[in-house]
Amino acid sequence: MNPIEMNPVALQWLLYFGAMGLIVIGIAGVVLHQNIFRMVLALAIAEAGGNLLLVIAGFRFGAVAPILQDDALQTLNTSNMVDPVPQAMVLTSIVIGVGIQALALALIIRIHQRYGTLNMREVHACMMVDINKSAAVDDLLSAQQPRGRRPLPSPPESTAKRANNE
Amino acid sequence: MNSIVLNIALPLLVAFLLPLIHASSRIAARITGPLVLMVMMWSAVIVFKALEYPVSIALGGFLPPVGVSFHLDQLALLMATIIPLLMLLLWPYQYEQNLREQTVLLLLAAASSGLALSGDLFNIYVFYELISVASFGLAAANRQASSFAAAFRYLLISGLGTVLALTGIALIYTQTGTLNLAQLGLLSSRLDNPLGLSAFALILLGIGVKAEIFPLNGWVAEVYSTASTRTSALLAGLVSKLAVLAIVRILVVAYDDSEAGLMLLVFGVLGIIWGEFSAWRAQDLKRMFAYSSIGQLGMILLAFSIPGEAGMFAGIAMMLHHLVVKPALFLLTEKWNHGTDSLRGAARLSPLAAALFVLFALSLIGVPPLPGFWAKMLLMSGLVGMDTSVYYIALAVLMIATVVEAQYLIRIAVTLYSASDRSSELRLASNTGVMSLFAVVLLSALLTLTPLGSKLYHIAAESSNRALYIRTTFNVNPTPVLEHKNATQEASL
Amino acid sequence: MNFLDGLLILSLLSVIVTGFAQKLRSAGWLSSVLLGLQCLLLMGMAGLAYGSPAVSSSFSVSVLGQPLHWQFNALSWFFALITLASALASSVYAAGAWGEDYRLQGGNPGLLQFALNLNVFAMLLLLASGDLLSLFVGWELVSWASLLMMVLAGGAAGRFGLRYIVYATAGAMAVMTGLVMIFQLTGSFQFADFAAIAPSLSNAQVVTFTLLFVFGFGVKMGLLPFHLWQADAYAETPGPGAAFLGAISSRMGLFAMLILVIQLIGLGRLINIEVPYSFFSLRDVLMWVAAFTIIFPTFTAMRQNDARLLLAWHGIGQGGYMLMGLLMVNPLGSAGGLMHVFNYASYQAVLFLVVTAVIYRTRTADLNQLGGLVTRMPLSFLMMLICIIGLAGIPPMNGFVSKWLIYRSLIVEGMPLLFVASVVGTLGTILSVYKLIHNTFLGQLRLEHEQIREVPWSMMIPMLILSAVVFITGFLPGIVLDWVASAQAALGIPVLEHTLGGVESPSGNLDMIWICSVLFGGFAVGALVFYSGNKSRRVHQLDNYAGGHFLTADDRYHYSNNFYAGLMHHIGHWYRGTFQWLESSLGSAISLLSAATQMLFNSFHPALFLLLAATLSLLFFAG
Amino acid sequence: MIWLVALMVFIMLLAAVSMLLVESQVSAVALSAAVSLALSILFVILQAPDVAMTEAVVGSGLSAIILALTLNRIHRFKQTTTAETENDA
Amino acid sequence: MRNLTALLFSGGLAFLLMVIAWQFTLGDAPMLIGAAILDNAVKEVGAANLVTSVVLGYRGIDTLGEIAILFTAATATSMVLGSFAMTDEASETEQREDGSILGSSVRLFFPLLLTLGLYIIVHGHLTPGGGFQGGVILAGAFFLPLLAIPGRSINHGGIALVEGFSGAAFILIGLTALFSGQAFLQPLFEHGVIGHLFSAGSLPLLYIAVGLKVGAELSGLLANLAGISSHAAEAEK
Repeated sequence: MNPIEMNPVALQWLLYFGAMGLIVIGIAGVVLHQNIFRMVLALAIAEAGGNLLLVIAGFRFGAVAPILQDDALQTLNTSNMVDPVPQAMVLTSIVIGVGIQALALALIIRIHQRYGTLNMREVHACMMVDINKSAAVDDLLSAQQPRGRRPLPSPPESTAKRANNE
Repeated sequence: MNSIVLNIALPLLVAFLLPLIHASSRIAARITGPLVLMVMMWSAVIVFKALEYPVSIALGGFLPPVGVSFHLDQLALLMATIIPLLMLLLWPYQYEQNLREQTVLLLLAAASSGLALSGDLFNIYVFYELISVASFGLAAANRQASSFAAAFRYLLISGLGTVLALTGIALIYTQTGTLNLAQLGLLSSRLDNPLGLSAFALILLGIGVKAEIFPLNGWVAEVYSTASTRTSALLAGLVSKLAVLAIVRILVVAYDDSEAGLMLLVFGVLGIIWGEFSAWRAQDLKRMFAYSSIGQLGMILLAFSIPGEAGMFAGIAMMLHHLVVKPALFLLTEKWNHGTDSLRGAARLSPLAAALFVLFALSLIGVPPLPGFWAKMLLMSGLVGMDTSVYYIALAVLMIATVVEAQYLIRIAVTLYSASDRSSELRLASNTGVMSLFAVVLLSALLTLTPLGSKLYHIAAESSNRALYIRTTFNVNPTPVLEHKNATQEASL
Repeated sequence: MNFLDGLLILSLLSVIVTGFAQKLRSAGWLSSVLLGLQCLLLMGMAGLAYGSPAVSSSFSVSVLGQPLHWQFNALSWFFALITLASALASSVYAAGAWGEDYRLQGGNPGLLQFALNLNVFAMLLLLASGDLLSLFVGWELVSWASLLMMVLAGGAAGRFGLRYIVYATAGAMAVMTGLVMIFQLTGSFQFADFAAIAPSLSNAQVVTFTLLFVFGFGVKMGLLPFHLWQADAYAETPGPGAAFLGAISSRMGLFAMLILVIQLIGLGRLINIEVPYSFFSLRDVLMWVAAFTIIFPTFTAMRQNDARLLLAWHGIGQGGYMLMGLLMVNPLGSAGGLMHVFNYASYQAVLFLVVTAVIYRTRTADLNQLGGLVTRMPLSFLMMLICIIGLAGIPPMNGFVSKWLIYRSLIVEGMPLLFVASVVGTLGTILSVYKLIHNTFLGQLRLEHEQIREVPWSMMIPMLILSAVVFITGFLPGIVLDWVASAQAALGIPVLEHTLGGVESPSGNLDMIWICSVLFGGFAVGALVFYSGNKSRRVHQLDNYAGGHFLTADDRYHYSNNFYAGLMHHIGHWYRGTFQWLESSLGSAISLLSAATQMLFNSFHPALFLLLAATLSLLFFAG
Repeated sequence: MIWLVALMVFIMLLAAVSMLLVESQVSAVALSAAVSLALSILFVILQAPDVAMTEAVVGSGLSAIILALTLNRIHRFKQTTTAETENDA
Repeated sequence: MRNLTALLFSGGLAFLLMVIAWQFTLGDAPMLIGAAILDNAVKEVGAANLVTSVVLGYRGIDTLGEIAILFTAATATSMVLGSFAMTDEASETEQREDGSILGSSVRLFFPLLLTLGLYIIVHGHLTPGGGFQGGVILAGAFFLPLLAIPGRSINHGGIALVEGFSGAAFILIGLTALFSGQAFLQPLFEHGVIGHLFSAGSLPLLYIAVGLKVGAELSGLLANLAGISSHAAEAEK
């Protein structure tokens, strides 16, 4: 299917918008989501965007796939071909993406099994509690801790009353 | 000269076969790991000795710009020898033989040697990814809930870094059409525009995750305090240095005379501030050393941001010094991992460990006779040598950071040596053996300071010499005479 | 193998020997013998003090291409003499009865001797430095060795030692920056190279160098804004250690500043650098810093109730005199400054030792719990009397000579306001010193101190010798002035013509022999009248009556509590503790900043920071 | 031809965005498979058959299976097709 | 607030990336090493599929790194999920009865998938696809019966065997090139006629090794993720 000549600017605008869009959606997905499962999904999208960008780097108008088929086998002309190197690179980076994704999902299963939640905020909180417990240290920034050496002054009557009837 | 590839092929081969070796006989599996590391060290030392000038190896027999090439200069081979040495020291000997952790360690060894030697941009990216996945595995190795969570968060940040690095490489490829570092050097005029610099920025952020660059080091404290001490010693000591080395090699060869170095400076300074000030507040030793390693890496980045030999020399000196001191300090936290105030009076129980801590702390701060001082002085003379206001600000930040660092390290030393009532449960730090090994290395560096200094200067001069790098790669069969043909002949390629 | 090599090797040897011999009971005497030998070796080099050329050591190490070598000149000999003398005195003091008592109370006298020897070795290394690099190496060793001495007592001493380290490292970093800048300018660390390019330095460079070095070394000397650490740290150091540190340790900062600021950069450059929008020159600024360093600590000393703290605050104050003296062009002033180093070391060491003796006997240094010890410890009283006369700067003692020189040169150089400031400082000294001797020795003896006896001879002898030195050098200042003159020559500043009795120079002459003999004549007449008449009869203190009442033992006729209440009523409101407030605000600023930095590390989702970094760096480059 | 590219890009971006916004996990996994499928078709158009095949097999095949398996392990979602009960998103 | 900044900055990032992308022109790839490879790939490597000649010939070390990454991911996953098999969870759900339709269709599919996978692997150097794609299909083929027929367990020992040997084979082929004087991972043997099955020297062998390794690894990975306990797992516990 040799591509008929179409206006290149639209194609360029489309493809690059697609690639960059995927990357940004991926990164935004990871940053915005609280659920760690969704983050892994978004990461996969970002990886896919990166791969598309790489393949676009090797594309040439009117070029044919870098595989010698039937008639090309005899003539062995490889001049009008797309650049094979980015394709080789993308092969590797797709499999890297899947490798990382598999490990991430294994960790998610374990986290869910141990902490029982998938929300990053709770996972972080539980982790910090564990770290502080293992280091036998009480975290300075946690709310229960009184600031500095002096214990917190007891709340005045009004707030105490309001607190316990809340 | 080609035998250096064994440093990558052999550990991979043994790692692939380890499950089978383990199935056949447990004892064989137990000793194969250290054996392989020794062979790696031996082969690296041979090549290191036989090398007078840099050599480039074409992998797969295809000449560099087309095929992947390894660039063997003294810096790369120095790292190639240090990697197996340090892993031998930090090998989990007495732990119950976790087969999978050993395989991952071997893979880490192969990948680190690959990263140190590689001369191809995408090859660096693949080996960097291999190191990342191996370090995720190691971070999650001791199977506690918090280490899984820390490993996951680390994986997430590193995954995003991978995406950025990939886009960076794609941008560079679209601009220059090549992946070989030497050829990128030749075409660096094309990379010198904002587009090239933003590609470098993306790669810097991508690889910076492991080099604990300022905004991306949220994972450092979590992973180092949940992983086992040997893993965190390995990650903090060795792997972060390799990531910095990869960035510096790209910077030196492809982006030599542009203000990409300035970006390194900014990240270095921010890293120092963030690392040292957080360490000041840290309450337990592991997190304190994690934050202090961020600070130290900020200093190393600062050193490498100085263009030319002075910067490279200071950077390598700081890097090697941190490589010796930090793993030793982390080994200390194996027994002393509770809060700092529970360490009161620990010196009476284990005097050797306390004395070693004071020695390493003084060297880290930079007290004269110890090598840490000479490394920091090189860095300062490099910064002052630049004589521009940005570098003076960096110098001021470095000074303040050192004062803060002195305060929290000596605070620990004073607690160690202060009197304490209940000193029963602090057991003797059993593995002072390995730590005293590090101390011996530190003191021997002190005694042989001048020859070591001149050797490092030679390494720095060679590795910061961009023209030499390009000439080596494109004369795959280097003429025996040291001075090569002039660069114009290469431009014809 | 000349005397200098011998001295350095012996000093290193004594550090190693005392290091291993800590547990030995006679470790004290061993270290005293070793220090004595070092003094003899120093005497061997006495020629330096009388004009013979500098002795350079045969050792020389070259590190990273920079040679380090060591040499002694008259200035370093002069400082080494003070160091070794006060070290020997404290070592003998600690070796004797005091050491036993210290061991009984859980201390480790062997460790104290080791720390003493380590400090001496570090100071000798610093004094013998032949180039900037060895100067800095020596400097760092001195500051870390004195940390070891300070934290021996443990507990609160640890906290004060930590505070000292923060100041010391900040100072060291400033000095290191200065040295590295010099290295960039001259390409080498030699004194000669820096001296060669010093005249060609621009004003801005001179100001940066001076500020860096004055800040760097001033921290150790306890110049005004950085003086808070010294008093507490020295007060907490065990007795003889405090005497040694108080006497000489902070003068190392002065020595290093002399070499760098006075000898290499030169006073001339400082004088003609105008501070903008004011009629001060850079030197005047430093002089005023020195003046305030005299006034503030001395008046703080007056309010102290702990004898050791009172003396430690004085240490900071007297440092101001030395700096003020050395910042003056005419030889009178610089000679006064240098001599004050010697004088101050001598009587400060004795004062600390006497206070330790009082603590040894009465177990307390609180001035409100003491009184009337003159009847039980007459000799200690005599020595404290001699030394507070020296500290206050009153004729028969050597303190007067150096203060006179400084005042005289202030007048000769036309700085009346500074003269008034230093006189106010001296007033403060006299007031606080009188409080010291009155509250401990004069007044009514307390019941619990009835059985107190004089301190044993092993502690008495060092005090006796040193106070004898104070008196003799006061009577014949020429001895010290010879050494001072050769030190001035070594520094390359104009030398003071002097005689055995005092000073014979166009801008003023002084003959102490004549003054002292007249004074003693007067004493002799008074003693004659007293003893010839001799109608008096010795009675017990309480065996008399006042205002018709018989004195009873349990009520206090001795006014010592809150001694200067009246004076404080007037000037009390000036004590706002501005420097304490400054220091604590700096500390809380740092802890606030570190809490903020930890916010980044505690954020539950760090990926946001990666996004920010990516966008901003792209903006920076692609923009 | 251009409209095919436009369609694929539009599907890809739509699937990606909706994957982030959609409530249920299972449909998110399905959408991620859709994104990778659209991407592999794009690769075919860009004359990169190798990459298209890998993307199809690995992207929509393997990663979809892994994600589904993890969901299975996490949510123990029932065989019945009732809507997601756990509001764990 | 956090989401707002995230949205703002990701919009900024998108804009900046588009600005960067806009400076390229699609289609005029600089073709520096691409052209060099296109010109002499057929001569030097002799594979019909030029991408394979790049993947295994010119950039063989990348593929080695690639396999190592997959191997590390699989090992790390088994390390993380090692002893946490599905069995302890399966107790509370009733044992799934043997769905006959599912079971029989799986038995039908298995050989088809197997041949498809092997075909793709073997023809890696001729047609698009190769070791990775074929390996994944093989993994799917092995994993399908496990899903369909409950109680069927995977024998990890066998998988580890295949995985180990195929990985070792890949490296050993590379090392034989090294020890026979050429560089590491240099394509061996003569190229044969282009387009035929036995052409492009050692490339097919390499791709078969890659295919088997990826197949074995991923089936082990999938089994781990699915929590299907295996004989070897019990042995190791």
